[in-house]
Amino acid sequence: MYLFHTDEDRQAMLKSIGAESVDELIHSQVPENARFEGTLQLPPALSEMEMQREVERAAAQNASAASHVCFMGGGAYDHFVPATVDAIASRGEFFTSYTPYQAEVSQGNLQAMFEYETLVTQLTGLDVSNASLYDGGSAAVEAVMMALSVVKGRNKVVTSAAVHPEYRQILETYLRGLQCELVVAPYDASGTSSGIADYIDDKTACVLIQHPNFFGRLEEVQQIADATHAAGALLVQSFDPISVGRLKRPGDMGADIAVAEGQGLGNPLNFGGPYLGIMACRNELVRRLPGRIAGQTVDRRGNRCWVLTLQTREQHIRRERATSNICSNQTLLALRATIYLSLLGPEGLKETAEHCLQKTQYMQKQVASLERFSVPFAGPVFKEFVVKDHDGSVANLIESMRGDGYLAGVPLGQWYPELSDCYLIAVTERRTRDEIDSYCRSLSQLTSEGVIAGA
Amino acid sequence: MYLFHTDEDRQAMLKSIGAESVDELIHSQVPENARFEGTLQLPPALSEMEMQREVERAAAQNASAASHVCFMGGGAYDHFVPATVDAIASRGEFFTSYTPYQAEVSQGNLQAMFEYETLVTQLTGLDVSNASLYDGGSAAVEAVMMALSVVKGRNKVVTSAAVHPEYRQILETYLRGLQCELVVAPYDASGTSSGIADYIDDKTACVLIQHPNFFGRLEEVQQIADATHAAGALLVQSFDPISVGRLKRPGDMGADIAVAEGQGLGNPLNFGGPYLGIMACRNELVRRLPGRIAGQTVDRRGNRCWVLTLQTREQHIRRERATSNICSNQTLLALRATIYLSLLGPEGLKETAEHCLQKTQYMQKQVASLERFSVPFAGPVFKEFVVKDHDGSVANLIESMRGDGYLAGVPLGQWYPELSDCYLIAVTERRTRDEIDSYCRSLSQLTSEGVIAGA
Amino acid sequence: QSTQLLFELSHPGRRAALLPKLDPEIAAASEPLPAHQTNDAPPPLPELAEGDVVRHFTNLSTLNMSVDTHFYPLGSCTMKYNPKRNERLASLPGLADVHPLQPAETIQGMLAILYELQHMLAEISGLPGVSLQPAAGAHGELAAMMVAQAYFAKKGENRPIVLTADSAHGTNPASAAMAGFQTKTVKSNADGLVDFEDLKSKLNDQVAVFMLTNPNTLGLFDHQIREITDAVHAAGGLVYADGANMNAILGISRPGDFGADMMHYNPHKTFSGPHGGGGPGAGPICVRDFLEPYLPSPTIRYDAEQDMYLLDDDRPDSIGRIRSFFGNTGVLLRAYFYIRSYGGEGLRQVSEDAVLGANYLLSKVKHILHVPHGDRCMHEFVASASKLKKEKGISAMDLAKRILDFGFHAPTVYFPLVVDEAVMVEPTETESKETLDAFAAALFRVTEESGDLIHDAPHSTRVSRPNDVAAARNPIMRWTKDK
Amino acid sequence: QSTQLLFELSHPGRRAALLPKLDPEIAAASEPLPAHQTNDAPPPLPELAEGDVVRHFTNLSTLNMSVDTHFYPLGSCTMKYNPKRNERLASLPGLADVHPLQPAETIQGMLAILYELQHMLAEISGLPGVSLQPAAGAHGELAAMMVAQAYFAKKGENRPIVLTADSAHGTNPASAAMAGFQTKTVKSNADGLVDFEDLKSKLNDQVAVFMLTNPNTLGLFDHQIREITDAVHAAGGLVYADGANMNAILGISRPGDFGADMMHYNPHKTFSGPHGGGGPGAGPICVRDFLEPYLPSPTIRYDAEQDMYLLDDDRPDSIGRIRSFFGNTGVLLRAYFYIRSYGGEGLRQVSEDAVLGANYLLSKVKHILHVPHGDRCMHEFVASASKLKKEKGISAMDLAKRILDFGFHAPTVYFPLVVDEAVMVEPTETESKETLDAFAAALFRVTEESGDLIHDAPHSTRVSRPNDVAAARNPIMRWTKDK
Repeated sequence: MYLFHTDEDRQAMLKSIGAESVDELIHSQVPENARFEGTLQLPPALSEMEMQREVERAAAQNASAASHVCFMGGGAYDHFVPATVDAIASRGEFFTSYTPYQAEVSQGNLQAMFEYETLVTQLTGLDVSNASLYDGGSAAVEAVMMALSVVKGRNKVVTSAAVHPEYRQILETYLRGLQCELVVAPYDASGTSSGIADYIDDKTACVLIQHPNFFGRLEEVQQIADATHAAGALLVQSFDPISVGRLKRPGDMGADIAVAEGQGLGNPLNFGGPYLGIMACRNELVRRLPGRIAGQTVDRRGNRCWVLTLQTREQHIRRERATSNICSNQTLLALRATIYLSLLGPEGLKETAEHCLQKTQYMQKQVASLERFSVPFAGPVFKEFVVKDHDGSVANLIESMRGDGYLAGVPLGQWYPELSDCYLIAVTERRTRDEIDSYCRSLSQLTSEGVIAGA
Repeated sequence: MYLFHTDEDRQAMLKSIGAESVDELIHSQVPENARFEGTLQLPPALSEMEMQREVERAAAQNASAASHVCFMGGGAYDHFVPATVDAIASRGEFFTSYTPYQAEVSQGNLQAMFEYETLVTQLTGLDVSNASLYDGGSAAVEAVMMALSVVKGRNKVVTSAAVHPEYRQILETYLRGLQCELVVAPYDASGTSSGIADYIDDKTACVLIQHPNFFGRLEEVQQIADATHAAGALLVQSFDPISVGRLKRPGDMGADIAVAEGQGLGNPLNFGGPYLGIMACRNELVRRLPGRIAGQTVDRRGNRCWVLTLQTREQHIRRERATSNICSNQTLLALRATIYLSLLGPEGLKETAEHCLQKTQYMQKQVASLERFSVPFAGPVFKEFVVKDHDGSVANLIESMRGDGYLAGVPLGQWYPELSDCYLIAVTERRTRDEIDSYCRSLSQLTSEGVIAGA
Repeated sequence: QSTQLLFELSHPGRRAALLPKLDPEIAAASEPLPAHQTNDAPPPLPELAEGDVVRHFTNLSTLNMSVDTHFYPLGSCTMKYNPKRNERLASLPGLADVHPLQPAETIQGMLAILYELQHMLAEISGLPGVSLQPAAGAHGELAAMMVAQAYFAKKGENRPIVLTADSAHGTNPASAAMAGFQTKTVKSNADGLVDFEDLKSKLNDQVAVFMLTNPNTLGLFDHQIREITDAVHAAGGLVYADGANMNAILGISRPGDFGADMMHYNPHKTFSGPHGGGGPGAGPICVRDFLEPYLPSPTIRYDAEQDMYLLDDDRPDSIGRIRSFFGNTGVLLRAYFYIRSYGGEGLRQVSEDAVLGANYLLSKVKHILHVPHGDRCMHEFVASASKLKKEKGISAMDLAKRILDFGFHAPTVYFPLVVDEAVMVEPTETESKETLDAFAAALFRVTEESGDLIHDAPHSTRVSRPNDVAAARNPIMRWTKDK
Repeated sequence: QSTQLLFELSHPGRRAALLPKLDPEIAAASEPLPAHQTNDAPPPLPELAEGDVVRHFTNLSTLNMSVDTHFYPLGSCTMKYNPKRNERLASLPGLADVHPLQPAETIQGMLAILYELQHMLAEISGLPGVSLQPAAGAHGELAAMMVAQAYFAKKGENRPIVLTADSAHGTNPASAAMAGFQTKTVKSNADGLVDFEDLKSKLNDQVAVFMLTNPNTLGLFDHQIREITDAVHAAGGLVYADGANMNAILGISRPGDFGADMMHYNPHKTFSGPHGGGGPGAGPICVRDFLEPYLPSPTIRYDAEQDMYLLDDDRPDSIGRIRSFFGNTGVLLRAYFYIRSYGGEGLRQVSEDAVLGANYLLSKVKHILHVPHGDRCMHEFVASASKLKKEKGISAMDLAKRILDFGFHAPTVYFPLVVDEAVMVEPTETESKETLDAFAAALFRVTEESGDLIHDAPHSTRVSRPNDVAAARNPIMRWTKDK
């Protein structure tokens, strides 16, 4: 336990207070009819040694990207996390401080936030960034909410079936209580959103797309942006922050707001969280930007320094009229992303993107060459692609491949009934040729029940 | 790689130097007949990602106290290391600083050294401690060397066969070049050094014992100290720093110099190093104490502060007349021990010792109750005991037990031919009753070839 | 050390991370992307060596105060000691490297922990339905408001209004608004508690939820809490309890028992998840049984037949998904480790010591500053600098700035809004009596100091008071070459 | 924050680490120890809470300068960047949790790495016999002197003398003395190199070893190194090379090639093992083939028949064991990771950049301070403040203290002894040109400052200059209640 007071301390403190007992203190506040008189029924206290043992045992029951070769993606990726990220972000001064309400003793966090925001503008090609949101999915939804509040008098949101299905689910949840219409444009035969323009009209406040999309396919963002803007709406693009090492940035293709899941930038998979919601927008939209923002100013001695700024947008000032309800954000993950991007630099980011791109293409070709499998969506992909199994169940395949040491991919049937014989393979820079080749050998030995022959 | 200079930098620097090339710089210094003109034949450079993979693979080939339940001791123990120790000792300011030559910017290290030294005096019951030596073995030998230099005109060193055999080997190595006689008193039927007094005479400069000894048995230190002092010699006691949670301290039983292996105080097993050599002595001996010492003083403003002190003992001042040749020591491990002891406090140390003591006794009884095994040395033990296998080879037993998930113990035959059917079992506070009972069940199922029946 | 920005340290051509060479056969398989999709150059990130990065951020960190380095009595934020063991445990590869879309049968260890955490949170709150999904306290509030909406929609009741207390965190009204509710404010009475008459006057069949914080942001436990919750229920509404102050009542009082129907936890506060410079937090919510069907999906259930833990998203009345993947697992795991470290009796001791520490500090501070709401509190209290301001021109902000010079983080100031020149102090249970004494002594010294010394404070920090107004008027939100 | 000692923070009854309750059946099996063996109370260690411990040491750490935070041009110590990746790798459970007495078949991964490291060190030094056992550079020197002794003993030669250079580290004569040798000093000539005539006059059949450092502690590579080593060999002696300065010559010159028979490495310097506030280091030694049999035991060999790596201690001519267990494995692993990160060409680039950086800084510093030994150097150089001292009363110590105020660690001062008011600067290859420029500029500013400002320096540190004399005269080496 982490307590400080001995019984002697407690007595001394009670004496100073002028109370007989802690119970007296509590009873003076908590009325009898609100007291809990029992003992909480929780497992008994564990020493560190016992807990280490117990948690290690539970952890050992999980498969993971550490125990298996991970080809799973779908919005969370097994990118390499340099040791430097852990070493620095774990420093107590970062780890155990809070929101920089007292700027004078929070310059470390504030400067790192300012650096993060600048890096995000560099990644997105947009003007301003906030200091982070919860995750890629809620960032996408916050962007839509932001667009709805900016584009007055419109209540229609258009998105694509090739946007992350969970992001669309969150959007549905958020929009349910509001008077808004959500339209989902289907993906086309090549797995892209080429037909989305047909759904955009003069009631449309914003269009939400993902590029590279959920199937790993590249969208024609500039065309969609043109159609969106022509209709007087705003374009929100969810993007992959690694992809812009090679691909054009959202701001360069006409997106008004860019959002992303920043997990891949130096953050572990962590079974889905905490993750990092990235958001950037054009200058004109800044006063509608949700979340914390660090800005530059000078102190009384004229030194450059950093503060939380534009706080009048925020809930603690503006209450129900705030741009969002966000209080805590993901500063620590933003810090990790900042360290990660500092280590990579432009060339490192480019090479990482190149690895993802080329290894994915290589693997796609290998898999497509197997008789039993095909690649249903033709055309360029980045880091992810869809495989169709013509024979057997995807769940069995995944299970069997796990026996061979792989987290084989993400089945698509849970979100796309029409793709129930398909799954998504992600190939990050961590995957080696040997791992890819071995995976394909295992695939080629699958029987129709999914079991690996001879295994 | 960790380099900073780009080719442009290099050119700019060369220009400032007034050299054409780095080769020119080198050639101006290194004569042609001393140049290496080839390329070092080393494996090619690895990126962090590649090295992580490769080293993980090598590490996975080792059994360890992480993969197996560890009952091995013999001078290195699987004690629990609280997470706090790692978290703090890994801070860059501790990790990447050096010997505090500039006291003003090294107060963190100096104060921690001073705290360590104080803790060591508290553990030993002696007056002064240095800031660490290499390990328990070389500390024991340095203590003997120190005694030889203090007790003038004597050149005999008496030790016991129940002292760690490797420590005795080091002693032999160190004494070989000097004009000294080393006498090893045998252990008695109960595995202690009861007869050592017979070997102490007026030529004896010092006596080196270990308590608890290598077999885990308790020595009669006070009696040995009396005999040693009666002969005008000094007593060096190697002790277990955990043991003094329950056992009397060296200084309380008459030892003049105490040494210990400090690995168990918050340091990982690390296949034998770096470890922590602990040494403390009586006040009168301080000017012969080897190694760095931090002392208290005041700065010019009168503030209490810390410095390296008594440096005139040291090699960089005294050169060939120094008390030792030590330059780098084990500050980081001493820091870890300091953090560890701060976390334990007196009660924590006592409880840890109690766990070792009681679990060892419990296990000793369990093993002794098995028909095939016996405990050759009767009497109290701390944390370790000797088991005799009446049937079968110890090496086979160890191997078979490994198959059941145990690092079963340390065979004694390598040092004690007469004990080739014996091995040493260590039981730290980490071992649970369940682990002990399961171990004994596995033992009871051993066949005479060592293989576990039915396994 | 310098406070140059990363971008100013950048040096063309310098590199830290290197990647392996691409296998030639892989490169050979690669086809060029359409030119209009690719950039001409990668984003203009800074170019640094690894040593640059380490030194830069290591030095930056030392410009922060933090729990690891300083007493941090930031009211309402529960800046307690963050156990290092929890970091080590949460980093175990079998936890940290689990992909969020892995099939349930591959993550039984993970799900077992989270399932057990659901039970623990239910037990501590007295509310049986649990969703671990919300990513932060405010996110939990939002989710709960959506639950209320779904509940009333299902019941066919139109209740567009949410009441919030005037002493509440700004997140309460903001979350209600985001869920589509109109908000109305309930006043505090002279004792700093809910003005029951005002509440009753606003309760009607339009009101869906009354959001309250108990103990409230003044650190006071509402004496009439049962009467309040009964009144809300009588009007057909639901009670939402903001869990920000749970550190005061673990094992002492349960929101479910005093009439709350829904609540969130802030595990980074109550259960010691590190605050990380602003986050991540998490915002698990607990609700009464009849609200359980509306909780976000997925939840974790145990299937006895298969003897397996499952992620359950087949919940037709659920409001649906409110974030991607499962939740802020890393933060939740730390909460689990924390609860396991204490057990039931230990958790009550946590709150008792938190209450004791706050009352002890209050007993000292009340001789220094006016404390408007009596001399008893729960885990925190709110003093007022308004007398000091009137008499000596020293504001709560001045006090906050000057206390930094004494090696203490400042209390929260200007919150809650119901106290003039508020100074909100939360010492937590993980600070010694010696530290509380030293803080009170420093506070006393500050109030005795000259105005000049204080107005210019802090004096010992790297930067003095920043010009916030200039920052907001002409916002500079990213580095550019010429600034 | 305070600089109270742990002992002053101690509070009776406070606790951090707790142990599990002992199983009652275990306790029942326990018999009491003899009363004269047990203490009445455990040692009087300080009593602290976990939060105390964390805050205390975290704050203590910030009182240090370090490579992670500051430029640290401490000559002769090679304070280069310590890669974080090496820490992560060395902490892998399959490495860090290996018991030193495990049978060889259970640690093949570990032994394979160490065996490969033996080969790497042999390749880099040009000396084929390797012992990884010594725990530090000085320990390696001692081991090598014992090897020399064993070698000559086996040959039946009585050679009681070891020659050391006057510019050598103090460890050289101290190590030779510990091995039982008499030491004699060889002078430096006006160029700072070995005075060949003096050496020759001292070489005879009594001399076992000449210990030299090349490049030497002035950062100079001896032009006559081959002549020197030939002369020693001609006199029947051995040449020992102190490896402290290997960072200058990786892939550029090999001690084995220029005539050294034995050498040690300082992996914590050359191969970036972190310095840890003073250690741990390691001191692996390499020797010529005819000395290999005398190396300490065990060494690692590969047994082709069994296809296994083995710890070999069946080596009858070995000097025996010089420390417990295998060696400072944790430090050696980091050296291995470091070498693997660079490869052969990379290592040469390391030394080239180290030499380039030192010469660049020399080209700036020589306009500020007198540099007695020319305007070329290897990886470090030694300037002299003697003119400054004569003219302005500013000593090397004053310079060192004042430079701290500029955010730089000081160079080594007063070493080597052959230079008056020596200022020994080693920038290493992991510092940018910008940093070297800033350091030179600061040094220049210091030399222009008033004496008073400098004599009282440092001004910006927590403590000013400590009274060393008082510390040594009346040594206080532990805390006691009344001090």
